[in-house]
Amino acid sequence: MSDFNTETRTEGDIVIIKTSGYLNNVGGEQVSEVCYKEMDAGKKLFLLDLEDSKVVNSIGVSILIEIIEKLQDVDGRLGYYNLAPIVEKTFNIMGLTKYSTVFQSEEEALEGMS
Amino acid sequence: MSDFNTETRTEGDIVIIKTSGYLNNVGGEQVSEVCYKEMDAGKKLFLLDLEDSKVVNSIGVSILIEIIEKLQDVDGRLGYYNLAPIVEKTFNIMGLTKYSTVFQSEEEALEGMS
Amino acid sequence: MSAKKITPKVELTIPIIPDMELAATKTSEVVAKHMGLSEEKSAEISMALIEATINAFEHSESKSANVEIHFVIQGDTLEIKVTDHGKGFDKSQVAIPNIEEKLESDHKRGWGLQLIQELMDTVEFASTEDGTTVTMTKKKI
Amino acid sequence: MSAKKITPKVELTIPIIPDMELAATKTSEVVAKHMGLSEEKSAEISMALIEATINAFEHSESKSANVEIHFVIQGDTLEIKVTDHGKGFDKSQVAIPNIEEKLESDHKRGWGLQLIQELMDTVEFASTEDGTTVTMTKKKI
Ligand SMILES: Nc1ncnc2c1ncn2[C@@H]1O[C@H](COP(=O)(O)OP(=O)(O)O)[C@@H](O)[C@H]1O
Ligand SMILES: Nc1ncnc2c1ncn2[C@@H]1O[C@H](COP(=O)(O)OP(=O)(O)O)[C@@H](O)[C@H]1O
Repeated sequence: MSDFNTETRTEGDIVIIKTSGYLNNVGGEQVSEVCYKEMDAGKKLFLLDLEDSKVVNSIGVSILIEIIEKLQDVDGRLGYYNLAPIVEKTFNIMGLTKYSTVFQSEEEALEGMS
Repeated sequence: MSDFNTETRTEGDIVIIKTSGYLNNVGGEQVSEVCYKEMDAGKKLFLLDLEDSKVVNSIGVSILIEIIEKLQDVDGRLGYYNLAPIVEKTFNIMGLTKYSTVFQSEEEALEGMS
Repeated sequence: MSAKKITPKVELTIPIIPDMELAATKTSEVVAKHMGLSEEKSAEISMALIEATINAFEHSESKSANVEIHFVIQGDTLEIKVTDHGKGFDKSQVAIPNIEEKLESDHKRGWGLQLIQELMDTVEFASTEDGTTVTMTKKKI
Repeated sequence: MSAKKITPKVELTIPIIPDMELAATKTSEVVAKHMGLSEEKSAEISMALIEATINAFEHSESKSANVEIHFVIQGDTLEIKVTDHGKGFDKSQVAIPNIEEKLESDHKRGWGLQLIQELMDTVEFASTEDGTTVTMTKKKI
């Protein structure tokens, strides 16, 4: 069974969180914990690499909406790359793509965020 | 769904076949086809990299016994590496490990085969 | 392993165990592949099935704690029924979510039914105080 | 998603569709994880379940074409029953395979029952002309 995990690194001002596993309530909370800790340390730009999270549920994705809201308060931004097509479609249906950005590659993401 | 695939390369005299997907009857037959073609071309030393085949069934593994038999006729040898623990256990129970070799890494395998 | 020419029936009865919905999606993937559905459609079915299953787990307050999932292949159409024996609900009372409201509200959730409806070709809800059945279909073409 | 204190029941009815056994193993993985079984034991259960399921698919010659798989969690023990409604067989007539013979024979197969027995803690076969049930158990410790 794939347990949920995150790996965090920074590129300049951008915090990149690579997730692996099912992005459900448990996974979403892990991601938000990492984000809020980094925000407390002053970070405002976040990228999620979702290559190894090809399965999500709406509870997990709802937690990303919370992250977007918190980032709006500090003029921060959230972006994503390496999304499975169904994950991108889910983000579209839920409207996340209006308030955060799906990039097609890490390169494009790093460019687009800075 | 993970469809079965093979990628073949050679290192000196050794043919390395990297499989991916479920090693069942269909997968086993794909592996044996590759082996028999290479044997027709004179090759006698074969290594299977099973890193991306963590699930097997006894029908797929039976086909490896056939490959071992054909290799015995030409004084050839079969080895494996990157086995999931359950795959190694299955090879042990079925006795394949008496007539073919499980290596712990590619390096060890290339050394052990030549 | 030659398949016989009988309408294949797939039935799961699953308890409320974390990640159990992933056993259901593995089943739908195998069935979708067998029917020759595209990977895109198969992924849409899986996502809708996850949402219907976790709703049944979470909201039904079922005493039996079991959820039934039936797959029926009807020609080129896959029909999936997700049934719980819980308290039921009135779908017309559920608000349609939108991101602008959610960004201001403390209640970020409430997306499952919307996703199911967007991802499947047809969706029907039958709910009484004895439980709920969600019937959803996806066509091959 | 709080689990209720009822003995969880997991039941699958699956048709003969290629790779359908993988839906069964996904289910056993979720159940094994829930019980706290090690990954090693979970993988052993999955392998045994694959073998029992493909036997039911392949040898039962069942008219109904459906195989039933029941999982019961009995304390620290997982019990799995695989039932087909096929022609049955006499286990005592099945030869125990060995590699030396297989290397000389044209019949390389015949390893499934042996694997099931080696990988599980207990295995029982109940077979009549109305079908076969394989009951296998694995203990947590
Ligand atoms: N199977 C069900 N049984 C009872 N109520 C349900 C069921 N499915 C959905 N509901 C109700 O519909 C609401 C909306 O569900 P949904 O859109 O999936 O979002 P969420 O599950 O995040 O609340 C739930 O909060 C619940 O009140
Ligand atoms: N569910 C079953 N129904 C009827 N016969 C079975 C069943 N399971 C096993 N058998 C018989 O036992 C034999 C040995 O099975 P097994 O050890 O799994 O090897 P294989 O499936 O490769 O033949 C089969 O060839 C078949 O004759």
